[in-house]
Parts: sequence; C-alpha cells; structure tokens
Amino acid sequence: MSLAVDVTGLRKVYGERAVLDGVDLQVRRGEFTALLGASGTGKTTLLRILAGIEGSDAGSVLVPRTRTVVFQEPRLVPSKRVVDNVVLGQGRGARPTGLAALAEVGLEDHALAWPATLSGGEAQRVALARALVREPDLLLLDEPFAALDALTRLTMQALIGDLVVKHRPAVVLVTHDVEEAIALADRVLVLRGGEFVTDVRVELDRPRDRGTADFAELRRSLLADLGVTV
Amino acid sequence: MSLAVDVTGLRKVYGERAVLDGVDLQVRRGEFTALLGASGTGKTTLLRILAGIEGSDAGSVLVPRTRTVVFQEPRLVPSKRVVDNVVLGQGRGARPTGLAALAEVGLEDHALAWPATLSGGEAQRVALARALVREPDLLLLDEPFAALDALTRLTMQALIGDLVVKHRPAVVLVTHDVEEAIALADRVLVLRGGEFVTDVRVELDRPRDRGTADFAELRRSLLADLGVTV
Amino acid sequence: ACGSSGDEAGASGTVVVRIPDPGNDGYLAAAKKDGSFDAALKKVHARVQWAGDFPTFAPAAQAINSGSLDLAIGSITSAIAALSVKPSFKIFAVIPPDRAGEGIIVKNGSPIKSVADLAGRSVAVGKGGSSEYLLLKALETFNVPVDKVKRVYLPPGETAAVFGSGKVDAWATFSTFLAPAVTGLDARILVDGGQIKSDNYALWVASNKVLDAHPDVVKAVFGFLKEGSAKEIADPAAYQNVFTSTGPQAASGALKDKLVAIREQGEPVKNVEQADVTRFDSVAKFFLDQKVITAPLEVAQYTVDVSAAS
Amino acid sequence: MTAVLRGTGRPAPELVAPRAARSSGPRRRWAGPVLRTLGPLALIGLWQLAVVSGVLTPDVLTGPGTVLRTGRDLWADGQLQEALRVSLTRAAIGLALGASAGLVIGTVAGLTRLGEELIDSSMQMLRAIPFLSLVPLFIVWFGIEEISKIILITVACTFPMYINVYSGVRNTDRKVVEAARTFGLSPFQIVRQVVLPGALPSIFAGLRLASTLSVIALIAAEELNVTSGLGYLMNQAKDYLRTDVLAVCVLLYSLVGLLADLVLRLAERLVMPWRKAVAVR
Amino acid sequence: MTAVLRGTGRPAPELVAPRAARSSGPRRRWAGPVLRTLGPLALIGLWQLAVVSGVLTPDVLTGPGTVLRTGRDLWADGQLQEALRVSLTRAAIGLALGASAGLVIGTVAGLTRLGEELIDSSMQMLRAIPFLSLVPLFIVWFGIEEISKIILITVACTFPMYINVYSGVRNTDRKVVEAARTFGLSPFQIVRQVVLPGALPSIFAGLRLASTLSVIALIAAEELNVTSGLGYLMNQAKDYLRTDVLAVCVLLYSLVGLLADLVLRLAERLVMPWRKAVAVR
Ligand SMILES: Nc1ncnc2c1ncn2[C@@H]1O[C@H](COP(=O)(O)OP(=O)(O)OP(=O)(O)O)[C@@H](O)[C@H]1O
Ligand SMILES: Nc1ncnc2c1ncn2[C@@H]1O[C@H](COP(=O)(O)OP(=O)(O)OP(=O)(O)O)[C@@H](O)[C@H]1O
Ligand SMILES: [Mg+2]
Ligand SMILES: [Mg+2]
Repeated sequence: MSLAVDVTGLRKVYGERAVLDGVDLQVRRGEFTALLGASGTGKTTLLRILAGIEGSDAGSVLVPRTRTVVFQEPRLVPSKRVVDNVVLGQGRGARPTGLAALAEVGLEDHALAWPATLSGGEAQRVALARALVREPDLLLLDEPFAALDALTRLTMQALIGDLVVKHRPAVVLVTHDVEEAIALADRVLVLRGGEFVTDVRVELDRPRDRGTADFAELRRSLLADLGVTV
Repeated sequence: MSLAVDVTGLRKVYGERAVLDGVDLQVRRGEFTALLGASGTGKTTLLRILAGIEGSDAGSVLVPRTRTVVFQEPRLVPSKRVVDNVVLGQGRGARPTGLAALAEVGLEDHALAWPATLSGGEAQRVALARALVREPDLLLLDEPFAALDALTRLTMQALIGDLVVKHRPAVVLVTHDVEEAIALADRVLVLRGGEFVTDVRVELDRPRDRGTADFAELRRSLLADLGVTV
Repeated sequence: ACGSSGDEAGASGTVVVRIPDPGNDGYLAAAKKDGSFDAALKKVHARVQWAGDFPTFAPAAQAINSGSLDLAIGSITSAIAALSVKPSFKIFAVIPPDRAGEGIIVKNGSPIKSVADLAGRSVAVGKGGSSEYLLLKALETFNVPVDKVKRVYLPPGETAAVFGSGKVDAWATFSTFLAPAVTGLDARILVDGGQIKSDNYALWVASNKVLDAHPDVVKAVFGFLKEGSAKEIADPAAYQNVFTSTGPQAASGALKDKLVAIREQGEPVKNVEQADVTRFDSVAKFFLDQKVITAPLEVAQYTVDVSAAS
Repeated sequence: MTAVLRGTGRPAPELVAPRAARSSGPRRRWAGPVLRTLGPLALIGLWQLAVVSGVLTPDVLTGPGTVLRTGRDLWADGQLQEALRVSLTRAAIGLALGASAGLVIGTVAGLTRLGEELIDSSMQMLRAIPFLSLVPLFIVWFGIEEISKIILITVACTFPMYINVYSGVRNTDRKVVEAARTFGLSPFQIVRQVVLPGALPSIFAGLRLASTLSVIALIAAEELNVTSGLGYLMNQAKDYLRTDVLAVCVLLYSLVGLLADLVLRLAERLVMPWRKAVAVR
Repeated sequence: MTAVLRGTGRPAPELVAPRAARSSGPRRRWAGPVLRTLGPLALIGLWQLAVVSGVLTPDVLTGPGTVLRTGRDLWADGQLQEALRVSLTRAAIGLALGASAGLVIGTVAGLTRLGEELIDSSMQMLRAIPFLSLVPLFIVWFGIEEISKIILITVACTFPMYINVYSGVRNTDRKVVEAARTFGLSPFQIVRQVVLPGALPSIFAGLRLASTLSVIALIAAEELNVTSGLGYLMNQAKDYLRTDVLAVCVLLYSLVGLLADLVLRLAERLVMPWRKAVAVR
C-alpha cells in the first residue's frame, strides 16, 4: 500500500524552543490516524506543516497534492455567504454541491447566511462541509468536533467515516477526546516533548463498542500516556 | 438564599426566528448551573444577554454588577502580552496577580508572549485566567474546556471548583460534554426550541464517580434529552 | 510677531509701515540692507516692517483689506480688479509702463517676425492680467483680429516650461519673467511695451487707514521711492544681487546684463497725474468690456497726490 | 433526585439590568438621517451668524444669502452648469484612473514581500513630491490640452488610494488567507475573493481621500489653459477678489463632497452586505 | 493489539513537498534593505536617462548631475539649510496639530453612533472643500503671519487622519471590544487599550497621507508672505525659471519623504511589536 504522508526528521523551532524535534510519520492511503497530545505540544504546528502553511526548520515532508484542512477555528471568509464558503474557489456553479454538503451537516437553512451570524458549532460544521466537498487525498482535521453537541458530533463522525470508506483519503485527526480517537482511528499517536511517544494500531472490530474491556484498556493506556490516571 | 440571576420571559429574535422564546432562569448565589443544548439552540445568545453584550426583545433580565465571561473564542486583545490580557483594565500594577493566575493555568512561561503565538488550548486557558482573577459574582463560561486535553481539562475544572468554593459566584457553564456537566454542576438545564426542556438538580455526592449507576442513569437521561440514545 | 497697523503708534511713538519684501534686487532691497529707508522714515517717526513676499497683487490687496499690510505695489490691471471689489486703498504713485521689460517673446528660431505673423499661432498669457492685456493691446495696435490668435491661459510660473518646450509659439510677459525667458530659453523679444503702446502702469498703493492717519509718512515713503528709483535707473548694476548671488532670486551672466539693460530704460516713480488717470480709466473701460469687472469704475477717486500734502 | 426548581427567592437588591438590554430598543427610522443633517446645517448656521455678527465681512466671504443670489445668477447665465459639467468630468476620469492605479499597485505591494520591497519605497518617495510642483512637467510631456490635466488628477489620486490599499491588504486576516490557499485558490482568486473584500473598509477610506485630492488637483489643473470649470471659476474669483463667487464655489464643493459621501455610503452597503448582518453598534 | 508501525512503504510518485516548506529558508539579512533601495535608484536612473536622451530638456527639469551642483551651491550659501529648517518646522507643527485633531475627531465619530451622525457628515462636507481655496480666508482670520500658514497645514492634515482613524476605529474587532467591556473597562480605557491599538495600521496610513498633504499645503502656504522655506524657494525658482533649483526642491521633498517613511516604519515596529511575532510573509 502506498504512502500519503511521509515525514522524516521533522523539526520546527519557535524562538528558542523546538516544538517538533525529530518527528517521523508515515500515513498510508485510506489510513485514519488520530493525534493526541497535551495543549501546546505542537499538534496544530504539525498539521500546519503537513498542510503546507508553515515551513519546517529541518527534515523532509512529502504530502499529496490535494489536501484539505479543518482548522482549529472555523476560518470562514466573512465576505462570502455560507454556501459560497463551502464551495470556496469552485465558483457559483458548484453551489448545488455546496448545498448538498450543507444538508449533510444539517445547515441547509443557513446556506445564505453570513458567517458572522453563525453559532460556534454551526461555523465549525460549515468548515467541515468545506473540507469534505473537495474529496482530498489527505484530510487534516484539527479538533473538528470540539464545539459540537453529542448528537451533532455523532452525525459528523459518521459523515467522515463515510467519506473515508468512499474515497479512502489519508486522515490525520487531532482530538482531545481519547474515546473518540479509539472509536474512529486505525492508529493513535501521542505527541509529547516534540516527538511521538506512542504509536498504537487500534485492532478493535467496527463499530466499536465503548463498553468492551479492550476499549477500556486502550483508553486507560492512552490516558496514562497523556498523564491522566483513571 | 438570594438570587444572582433572575430572568423571566426572555425572548430574542434574529430575523424571523425566535432563538430564545420565553426563557425563565433563576440562579442562586454559589449555584453551579450547566447548560446543555444542540448546536445553534441559543446557549451563547443567552450567555451574551446575561453578560449584557446583547439586548433582548422581551422579558426582564437581572444580573449582578460584576460578571466575567469566558467566551466561546478566546477574544484576547492582540496588542497586549498574555499577562496584560489577564489583568486587562487593572493596570500593570496587577501583573503579579496575573502571573499567579497564569501559573494556575500552567502558562507562567508564556506570560510575556503575544496572544497570536499561542496554541488554541493555551489561548483558552488565558481567557480562563482572565475571568478567574476578577472574583465575579456571576461567572459565565461558554465551552471553556472544549480545546483542552484530558489532563489540562481536569486541572482547569478543579480550578473552577476551587473558585466556586472560595468566592461562591453563581456559575453558568455551557458545555457539550454531558459527563462534565454532571460531574461539576449542581443543576443541569437543557435548552431546546427556545426554552428549557429539562431542569435537573444533580444530587450526587462529590467527588462524583463516573462509574456509579446514578451517574450513568442521569447521563443517559440527559443524552436522551439531547437526542442521543445510548 | 504681528505688526501693529499703520495708524497705531509703537511703544516709542514710532509708526510701523508694513511693506512687501523687496527680494534680492532693486533700490528697496538695497535700502533694506543698509537701513536707508528706515533712516529716511525716522524723520516722520516711522519705520519699515518688511512683510513677506507677495508674488501677485491679489493676495496683497487681501492683506490690505484685512489690515495686515499698509503699502503694496501692483499693476494697474490687478489694482482695478481689486478696487472694483473693495476700495480700501488708494494709488499714491505710479511707474510708467516698462517699455523694455514687457512685451511678446518668441523662440530664436521662430518664423514669427511680426505681430501679424501671430495670426493662427498660439500665445501663452495669464488670464485677465497684464499679460493678456499686453497681447490684446499688441493685436489692437498692429490691427490683427483678436480671434485669429489662440490664447493659451497659463499661470506665469508654469509658462516657462511650456514655452521653452515649444508647446506654444509665443508668450506675452513682463517684468521678472521676461528677462530670464530671453536669456535662459533661447528667445527674443518680438515686440516690446513701447512698440505695443502699453498703458500697463505699475502702481504703489497705500491703505486708506495709513493715508488718513499718517499722510506725512506716506509722503516720506513717496519721496524715498522717487529718489531711490531714480538712483537705480542711473546705475542698475549696483542694485543687482543685493543679498545673495546664489539661489533662484540671484541673476548672473547674460541674465544680469539683460536685467541691467531693461532697468536702464525704466522710468522713476512719480505721482499720479491727470494724464495717467485718463489712461487708467481706459483700462477700466477695457476690463468692463471684457466683463472682468461688473460695474464701471472711476479710478480718479482712488488716487491721491501725497507730494502736495503738508 | 430530579427536582424542578423555578421561581424561588426574590431578586437581591444589587441585581441590575445589563446595559445593552436598554439600548437595544428600536430607534426611530428617521433619527439617523435627521441627526446626520444637523452637522451641515449647523455649519451653515454658523456661517450665517458670522456674517450677521460681522466676524465675516463680505470682502472675506459673503454670507449664505448673497451666495445663493450669486449662485442663481451664475446658474441662469449657464456658467455654473458648464463649470460643474466640465470639472466633474475631469475629476471623475482622473479619480477613476488614479484609484484603479492605486488599487493595483497597492495590492501588488501589499501582497508579496518582493512587491513591497521593490515598489513601496519608490511610492513613498514619489508620494512626498507635491504634485503641484510637477505641473510644468506634465504640460511638457502631455501637452496643454485635456490629457495633462487628467493625468495630474490621476497622479494626485493614486497615492491616497495606494497607501490605503497597501495598508488594507497587509492587514487582511492571514488566517483566512491561509485557509483559502489550502483550498487550492489561485493567488488571483485569493486576491479577488478574500483579500480585497477584507480590505474594503480601507479601500473606501482611500476612495474618500482620493476624491478630496482629485478636487485639489482639479484646482491646480484648471489654472492651465482653461476657460471653464469650477477651478477656473475659483481662480478667477480669487484673482478678482470676488468673494461671492468664491463662496459659491466653496458651497458647491461641499455639496459635491456630501453627494460623493452619500454615494460611497450606499456603495459600502451594497458591496459589504455582510457588515450589516452583525452591525449592532 | 498494539503494534508499532514505522517506515513502511515508499513515497508514492505523486507526493510533493508542500510549498511553504521551500520558501521558509532564512533570507539574507541584507536582501530587504537592498531591494528597497532598488526602486528609488531606478527612478533616479530613469531621470538621468531622460535627461541624457533629451526627453527631459534642462528648461523643464535639469538632470541629477546639475541638481547636485546647484544643491551644493545653495547649501554652501546656507539657503538650503535655512529653507529646510523653516519649512520642516512649519510642516511638523501643522502635521502634529492636524494629526492630533484628526485622531480625536475620528475616534469620537468612529466609536459612537451619535458621534458619527453628528460629526461625520460635517467632516465629509468640509473635507470636500479644497484647502487651497481657503487661503484668502485664512489670511483674513489669522493674519499673514506664521499662524495662518500653520493653520492651513493643520487643516490639510486633519482630514486624511480623520478618515483613516474613523475607518480604523469602526473596523476594530468588535468581539474583543465586547470582551473588554464585560471586564469592566471604562470607555476611555477601551479606546486607549483596545480600539486605538487595533486601529494602528489605519492610523499609520493616515499619518503617511497627512505628511504628504502637509507638504502640499506647505507649498500653498509658502506662496504667501514668506521670504524663506522650501516652498518659497520653489515658487521663486518657478518665477525665475530656475529649473535646477526646482529640481533640487523636488529631490529634497522626495528625500524628506523617504526619511519620513523610514521614521514611520520604525515607529510601526516599535508601537506594534505584536505584529512582528507572527509576521511570516
Ligand atoms: N508563531 C509562533 N511563535 C511562537 N510560538 C508559537 C507560534 N505558534 C505556536 N507557538 C507555540 O508552539 C507551541 C505549539 O503550538 P501548537 O499550536 O502546535 O499546539 P497544539 O498542540 O495544537 O496545542 P492545542 O492543543 O492547545 O491546540 C505552543 O506552545 C505555542 O505557544
Ligand atoms: N447576529 C445574528 N444574526 C442572525 N442570526 C444569529 C445571530 N447570532 C446568532 N444567530 C443565530 O442564532 C442561533 C443561536 O446561536 P447561538 O450562538 O446562541 O447558538 P449556540 O447554542 O451557542 O450554538 P453552539 O453550540 O453551536 O455554539 C444560531 O442558529 C445562529 O445562527
Ligand atoms: Mg492546536
Ligand atoms: Mg455557542
């Protein structure tokens, strides 16, 4: 199986501090990777480098040409209506696609609203729809569900699951929800001190039942990696 | 016990749609209220009205004079260093207090950084520190832990718990994490269709063990109110 | 510091007379340098305060109107325009038309040999000022129909470049502009003021205030002007580059010679006579016909003969 | 375990209605426009007062009454219409050209570091040269006809537009630009769809200033070889101390300015509809 | 169940290095300043070329060589220093006054709806009146001495500052202002600590334009009743057809402009240190 992300020896320094220091990461096509890590450990920085927004100070980074990102903030263009934000760069002709994507995130009613009038969760869903309509080879998600209620969150997770099955992009998902990481990912990574301290393949059958002992055990071990003892 | 929030018949209309329609809310001194609700149901709108940022279209609102808010976004002043953001409006003389608050949220190293260089979680913690140094009578929290990892989240929750014990402000916490709501709050409200459909007093002993049957039952019932069946 | 107006006496009982700055040449510049003007005025308990540079008469008239200037020099054309609006000053001395220092100039290689040749050509003039007057007067004198010549209206400061680069064929000009144009722009005088029969007097005016309060001072000034101008005409070279020989105001080489040559043909300051007033009236009539002024103006009532005053 | 709590207790004395709640009542629709005309009316009132009280004598500036009369005469005469037509055409063409030039150069300089380094210092240098001193140059290069006047106005309008566009473009939200780039928008698309809309408030400020400068340049331009136009009328009025005509011109300029502002205000609403959606102020 | 996976597979052919990674290499430190001087040098080169090729004849504008010689003479004579001293003092005082006025009025109008409605339309009306036409008025009101010149420059500088401050203040991030308000900052504190810092880019654009206009107004002011100053020198040069002196003045203006820009650039860095923290461009 071929690679979609190939990072070796990546290093990124801010001021005096090396936020990323010798990160190696290979992600295969269709692989769903979850990235855990304490606040400020460099998860967003890594995603930004993969997205091509930020440069690196050392190491090599190879990624596919078509990438889309859901940023930690919605980053909608304030001067475009919601549906035009979804089809950003694809012209008005793509509006039907955009409307379909908005329907999938439950925002068909807000298609013609201005971004500034959206609630936090609504904006995040628009950002999600924008990333999904493009069918990228690499999907970078920075805490995309953080501002969503339980039900909406489940719907959105299912949506991404569908997309992964259909188009098989590589996915890198940053999340703070360990259960979410286990439930969704093929592989969970934990970032600490500028490098990956854990790289676990999740071998549970899908759909994954949060009640099983294996789930609980993996959850416990990952939380321990993050410094939480349950 | 006297009231810290007294809202009756509150109504707020955007365009054609009444986001809040006949909301009544009384919160007592020292009471910790958690507010649940699907995305776009008007939780933030309610908080903004309580904070005095937004006007209402009908109904009466009474709140204490000193209120602080942790907004859904960090809303730091970009032209002030982190510590000066914490003591915003209190002058440089208050910097020691600010530094102490920053230490509590684990950001003493970033005291002199500019807000734009912070990670998502770091910014959120600064916003939290800013709301906490002021010892308000009413503390309004709009998903303050959404961007925090498990460990940091626990620390921050403990911090707010301490503050509540010490100064007994009324707290209104908007969250999407049902377990968090149950673990922290004296009372959980669910907003749907412009009004409260649920108003539950949490009678569990503290510290609350997420493993107990009562906890699980309350969690199940609240999730059901939110449309999720487990 | 703001100067006291002419009718007020200074702390020492001295009357302060405010006059535009004389620049870098001429007898007034020399007087400014050696203090001879002040010496002359001392007898009437007055002294001079040199106000700033007034390139045209209109702002000087404004300054007189508003009481911040006492004396000024200008051409009859601009004086008539100003008098038609607010006669707050009177003419107390005249300088007969500068026959050598005004006229119409063309480039040296120009095929234009006479005023008649101007037909079908373009001539740069300043709208409504001495310059336009000179052109119209020349066309009248040489019987060229006015509409045969294309008038290009330009402010004098901008005209040199236009004329120098050949965008216009001729330039009707006077005093400060003519000499440098001839020496610096490879030009020659087609006709001068004398040939045109110009009535373009220069005049000295004094505010009504100072005339009423201190006629003796104005008289002293007149005396000094008359004497000084006569001295300069006798030896113009001595009055060149009084303060500086560099900078834009300084003349050197061919320009200096040309200026001297023009000055030598000048006439001294004199008091207003009836013959002059008649010619002023004809200019006023001319302006009325041109709709530059809206009502007839009798210049006689705005003249004063200070030489006769006690 | 589940207890519904409602309506217990009474409001404690120190509870207050938050401030915003009060100010949110709907304002009368006419309040804005009426208040907006107060300022200009007050200015005209002051003018009249100054004339009546003798602070302003007619040889300095005539009062509104005389001005109206003179204006009517000039209008009946046809001079005013002609002057307005000629001048506004000149100013509009120069403004359009200059604003476009400023927009393009400012965008290029604001967008890329190389562009900034190559262009900005030259623009800062040229901007400092007062265009008034360049009049002779323009005449020599572009002739004494219409074209040199329009170029003079163009140059005067370019710089305010440039400086504002440059500043606006440099200050667009980088986060949104980053997002647009990751979604594969071409640089041109980013400029068109993200950067320029974001810079619109600055661009409008630039346009307002450019319109001011177009009028200043117009006056300078209309000293040259013209026999009509507002600037010409004013220069004549100045030379012949016709303060009534001068005042007519000043009044006309300010009316034109108010009109231009109204047009820009409408344009702002039209091209920035998203601002209205959240503007509560 | 737990398997460590590392380094399997080879890069597929269509993988690319993302663009930003390339451009991030450290630039030589001198690159910026060197590129920045290229533009002005090219302009001077063009000027020289125009003179050599005869496009620019000396009776229009002399070349850089002659200009340097004339400049040296004027300098030796002391005239240039004197002119610079006098003019820069005038311009600086007027600029300081006008910029302060614009800052205050713009802040008030930008901040409150009432302020806007009462002030903005008057300012838009006054802004449209070209200050050049007000010269006679100023003479009468403020005399022919220094004060009227400084007021003329002040008026000219007020409007660009006003318009930019107004626009900058109106466009500060409302979310942050809301936050500041809930934290109990007084309106004055909000203006001082949140709004004005946020509006700084606009304010600097306003300052740049105000400095341009101060020079234009200076020339107009120095046509009247002065015997020193750069504008006087230039007007004299025009009257006496001394294009070399004219060119010296133009060059001086542009140097002063470059210098002012440099100062403003430094000031921007000093008063907006937070911008450098994230500026990657
Ligand atoms: N432009 C910058 N200049 C200086 N430091 C920066 C900059 N950007 C990020 N940092 C620092 O780098 C560290 C890593 O930031 P990053 O945003 O990658 O964290 P993160 O893992 O995404 O954290 P979070 O979970 O809170 O979002 C943080 O400590 C942050 O302060
Ligand atoms: N200024 C506005 N104009 C129009 N509609 C608005 C405006 N502000 C909010 N809304 C709408 O009001 C509804 C409630 O918004 P609010 O921000 O209160 O939701 P919320 O409950 O906080 O949601 P979330 O959990 O997603 O943050 C949303 O549907 C939103 O689109
Ligand atoms: Mg992050
Ligand atoms: Mg919300």
